[in-house]
Amino acid sequence: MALEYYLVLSALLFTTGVIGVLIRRNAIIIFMCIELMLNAANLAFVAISRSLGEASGQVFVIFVMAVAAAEVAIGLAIIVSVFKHRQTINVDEVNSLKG
Amino acid sequence: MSKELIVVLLVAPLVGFLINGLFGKWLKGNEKLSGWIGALAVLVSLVCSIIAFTSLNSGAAPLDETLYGWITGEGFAFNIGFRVDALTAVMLLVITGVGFLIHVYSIGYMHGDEGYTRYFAYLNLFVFAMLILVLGNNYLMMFVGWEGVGLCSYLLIGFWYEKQSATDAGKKAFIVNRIGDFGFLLGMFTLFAAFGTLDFTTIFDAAEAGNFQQVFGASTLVIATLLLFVGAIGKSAQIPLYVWLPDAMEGPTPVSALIHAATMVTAGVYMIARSAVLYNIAHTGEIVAWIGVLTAFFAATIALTQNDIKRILAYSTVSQLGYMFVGVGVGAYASGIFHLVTHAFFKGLMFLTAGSVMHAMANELDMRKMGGLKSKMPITHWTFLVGALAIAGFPFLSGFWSKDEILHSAWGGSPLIYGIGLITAFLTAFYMFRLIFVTFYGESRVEPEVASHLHESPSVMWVPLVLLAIPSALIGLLLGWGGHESWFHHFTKAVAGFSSEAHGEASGNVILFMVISSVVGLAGIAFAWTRYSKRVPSDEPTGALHRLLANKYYVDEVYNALIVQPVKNGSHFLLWQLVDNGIIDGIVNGVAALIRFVGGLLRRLQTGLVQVYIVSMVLGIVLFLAYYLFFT
Amino acid sequence: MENFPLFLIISSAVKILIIVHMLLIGVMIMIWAERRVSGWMQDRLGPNRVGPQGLLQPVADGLKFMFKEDLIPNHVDKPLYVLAPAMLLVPALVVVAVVPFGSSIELFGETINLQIADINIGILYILAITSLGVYGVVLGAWASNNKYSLLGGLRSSAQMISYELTLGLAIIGVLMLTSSLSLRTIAIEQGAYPWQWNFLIHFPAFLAFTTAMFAETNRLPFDLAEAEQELVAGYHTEYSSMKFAMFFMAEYMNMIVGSAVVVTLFLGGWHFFGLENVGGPVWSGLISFGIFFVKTAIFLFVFIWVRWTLPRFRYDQLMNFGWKFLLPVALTSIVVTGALWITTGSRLVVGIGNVIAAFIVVSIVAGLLVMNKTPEPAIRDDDSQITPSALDAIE
Amino acid sequence: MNPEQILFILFGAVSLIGAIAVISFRHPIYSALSLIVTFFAQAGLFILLGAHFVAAVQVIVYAGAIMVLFLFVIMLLNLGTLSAKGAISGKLKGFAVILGILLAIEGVYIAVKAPNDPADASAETAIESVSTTTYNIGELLFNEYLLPFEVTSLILLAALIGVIVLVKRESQEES
Repeated sequence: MALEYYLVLSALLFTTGVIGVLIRRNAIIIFMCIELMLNAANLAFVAISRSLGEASGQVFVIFVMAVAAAEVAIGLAIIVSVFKHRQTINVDEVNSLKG
Repeated sequence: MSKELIVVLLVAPLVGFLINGLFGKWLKGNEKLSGWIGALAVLVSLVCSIIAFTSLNSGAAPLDETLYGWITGEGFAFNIGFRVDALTAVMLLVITGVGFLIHVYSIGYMHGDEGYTRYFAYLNLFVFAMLILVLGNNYLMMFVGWEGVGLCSYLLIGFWYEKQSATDAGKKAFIVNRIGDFGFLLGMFTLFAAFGTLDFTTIFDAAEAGNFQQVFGASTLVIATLLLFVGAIGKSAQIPLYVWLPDAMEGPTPVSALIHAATMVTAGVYMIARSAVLYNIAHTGEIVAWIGVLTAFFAATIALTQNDIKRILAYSTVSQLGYMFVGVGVGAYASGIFHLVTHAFFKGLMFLTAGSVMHAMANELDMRKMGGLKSKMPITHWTFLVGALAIAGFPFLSGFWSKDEILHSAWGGSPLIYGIGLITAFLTAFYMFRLIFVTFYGESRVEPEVASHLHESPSVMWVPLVLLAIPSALIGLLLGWGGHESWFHHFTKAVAGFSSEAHGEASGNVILFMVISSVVGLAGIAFAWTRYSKRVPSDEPTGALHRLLANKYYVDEVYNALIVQPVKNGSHFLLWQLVDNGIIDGIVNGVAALIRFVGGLLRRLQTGLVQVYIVSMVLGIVLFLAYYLFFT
Repeated sequence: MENFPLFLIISSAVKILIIVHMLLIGVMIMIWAERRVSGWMQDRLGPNRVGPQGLLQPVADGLKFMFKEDLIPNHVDKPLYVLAPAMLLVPALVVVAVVPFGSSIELFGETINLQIADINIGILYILAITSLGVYGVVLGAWASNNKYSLLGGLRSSAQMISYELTLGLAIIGVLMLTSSLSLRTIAIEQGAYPWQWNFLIHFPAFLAFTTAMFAETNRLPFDLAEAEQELVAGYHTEYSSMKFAMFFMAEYMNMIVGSAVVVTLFLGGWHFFGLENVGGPVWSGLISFGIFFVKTAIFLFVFIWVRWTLPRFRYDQLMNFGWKFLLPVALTSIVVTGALWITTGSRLVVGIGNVIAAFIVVSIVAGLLVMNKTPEPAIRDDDSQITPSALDAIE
Repeated sequence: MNPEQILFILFGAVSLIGAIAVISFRHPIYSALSLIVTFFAQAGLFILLGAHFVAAVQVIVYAGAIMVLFLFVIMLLNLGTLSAKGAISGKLKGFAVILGILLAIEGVYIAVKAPNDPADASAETAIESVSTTTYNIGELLFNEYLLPFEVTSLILLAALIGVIVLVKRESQEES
């Protein structure tokens, strides 16, 4: 299997994530889409790691996962806080920054 | 004497200030502690000063050391450094000695005040600044201290900031001082331009060698010294900038005693004595002497007609400062400083006694409402009497020695100065005893409800009085016996510029001068006795001269008409209404309106919807990628 | 592997068949055993009517479950409701793939490992798959659309996440000394004699792992997710017939697999005083399988024993215990094992050091807890006790 | 079609369908489940790539921890099906989808046109050496990437504290 197939798949997954972020209103789903994007990047990392024949890419994936875990914990905590305050997590209803 | 000692000496009041200033809230419930922390800080300094003084006295070399570079640049360097010689040592003793007693006195005097800890914080800060002023080994350090004491003076005059008159007086003192400080700054600039440094040692050496840049031609030093003297005029309340000092009596009385009689106002005298070398070379002393003697005379005449105890003392201070300037002006630097020392003690004493009287009289200051206080307040009375006798030149009390020395030196400079000085001495004795007779003797004119709780002050207040009264009486005898051969002259001989007393060379019979001074002083006392032992000063001034004096020569009014009103009007019509409102506001509002208009257009982009932002982000990414992938 | 690996496929298929069936039968036996053992412990008989000693009782129950009407309540989220039992059962089944249940057998000139798949990250595989079990519980609970179920599900997810940490961390000491993630290697590395087994070297980690394993199987004293007295039946309140049976089976399967993993990791696998080497290549393999089987059975008895001995934790106790005792112990175990192993290289020192360190840590934590103790609230009735505390943990 | 290709197509298709399902399902729970499916498929891809360790960690971290948290929060907040009407207009949605498709085209273009690495030729042989990477990863992680590793641990610690601060009750006295 050539590298390109994995990279194409990675690009498609990433784009799916981007579209999800753009069109969904539920903060949690947006958050999931961000995870999806991170995973797409991970896939590219691992594929390229194999292509180059060394393990550095996999190490980066480990880092990405650790940071993603931290991010999820913080992000969900924020979502819970927002929900407590406003009884909604729809990003278009949380628009206090409207100019 | 070591560097560390000086650092401790300097830092102790700073520590006191920090404790009282930062932790004042917690100390509030325990004001005694706060007061004693302040006093203790100054006591530490006092002990250090005594150590420094004794080591100097036993022949140790003066200290002149740089601690570290403060501002260093291409071709110049300003350092934090100390210079401790005889002059500094004397000043240190006066500052910390009188300062300590006044701190102790304040513990009782300020009892129950709302801003108790604030007061002690300011007082400590003042001591710190004053110490910097006298310890610095360059003009910049001196200026730092100079401004520091100015700030503390402002803070303390306006200490009771709820009172309109107090804040006004504070502002007045600050603004008037600013004029003087401006002169001082220009003087410093001149010196820096000429010498490339502000270090005392370097400047004095170069000046003596004539090795400096003639920035103003031959009159460089003349201009520099005169500009510095402008600073001294402001700080030491000489004509024409003396107007702030009488108003400064709005502050708490111990402040008047410490700052506006004993220490800060003498900074000008100290500065000129410190710069003695320059004044000797520039021959500008005569101007100093003339300003001094005129101030002495005018202030004394004003004091004749005042009825407010503290105002009399304030004018008396101005007058005595004039004497000091006469001393340093005619080149008798040691005598001038000697008078500074004695004056610090007896004037501090008198202010504190005045405070004691105020304390007893429920803040009444008009002496026409007093009278006969002698029996009610014996200690206050006697200590005040000592002070008054000392200032009046009563034989063998301290004022007698120092004033006599100055007059004696003045004769050597100009007999006319001597003459005016002598008249002033007479006036001084007269108004002081007018004050005594009206206040302490005769019938009691105290209002009944005040009289009921008329009492002697608590020990924490009268002990310092006694402690000040003793040196007021004796210090002249101890230090000044022997005129120009005295211990004091001997001690300060080594200070730069002191030894070459160009004009002040003693001439004539010393004993004769002493006798003349004593007779004049006694005559003043006697005259006061005949006029006021039975009589009370009338409310209404009688005669033109009296009115003129009672209104202080209308100086305030003249200043108001000539300076304050034009400036106000100019500010109002030209600066405010035309420049500020018309031009500057126009520009500012125009810019704001423009931005508001543009912002209003851009505002629509700020939807508050995260996803709109992300869409624009992604759009950007897509475009960038497209550009790099397909067009490069 | 150039040729088509026919033999491998056949042998694997046979192994899978055997193991899965053993698991399923094991579940039945366990159900019977639990009821009998509990009866014995409570001084009563337990099921004894169907078959000899009541052995056929589970068969009867199974038949009943199968023929019962498969009821799907109206208010549930259908797809997930149906999916949930499978999501719990499948991980329980597949996790057994990497457990080595014996040494090896030689048949037809080929060596057959008594293990379905010896993958080199075996232990990670176990952790990964067991962590999936929670989805069955949580989704089943949520799909039931019932507040008791939901509470059970929430509790279960919080509990699983909390104890999974300990589960993972406790084995790291073992991994450090073995330098392998393969379960087979770990089993082989432990010698033939009990004092060479990991549970002595990593005693605190062994206890922590076992405890966390109990929690992962949702059994008493960790069965808050289905606490009958509080939540009716927790996450499977709305389930009946075969779906309920699947939940039921999954629990027992988890127990069996968990016991097997503990035996592999800590109790020397199939080793027992060299007995596993007796006999030829076929017999030794069968004997090792037998040893492993007996060890697992004994450990399963411990499971039952604990269940009928200890009362249930309160929710805050559960969290405190997991985070403040087990986790520190597991962490300490890692640090101490690493440090002592590098410096001394002696298993004895590591073993002693681990126990001492764990003792110190537990003492410190206990001391801190006692010092910060807020007055224990008076005993409240069950209802007011559960809901707020469950929400506590959530918020 | 060798087995690897078959598996790649299988896993790739599943992950892609899962990803699309994530953004299509109305209900967050279904989205989350789809995401789990995607993650699993990706773990499969990782195994295809010989990254067994990463695959296991992927399942443990994402499926075992992160997604459980997601589910937990969704259940906790009891987020039901979301109404479709909102401030985001359909026009913007359409625009967003078009943008996404453009981005996908660009991404695919990059992937296909990426300069073929000279090492690519040896990639096939490298698979075997890389397939036992747990050891390699450990070695890299604790030598070359030790500092990032420690920094990551700090990030996790910071996150831990941050979360506690975020969700802590204001006062402890009430209970």
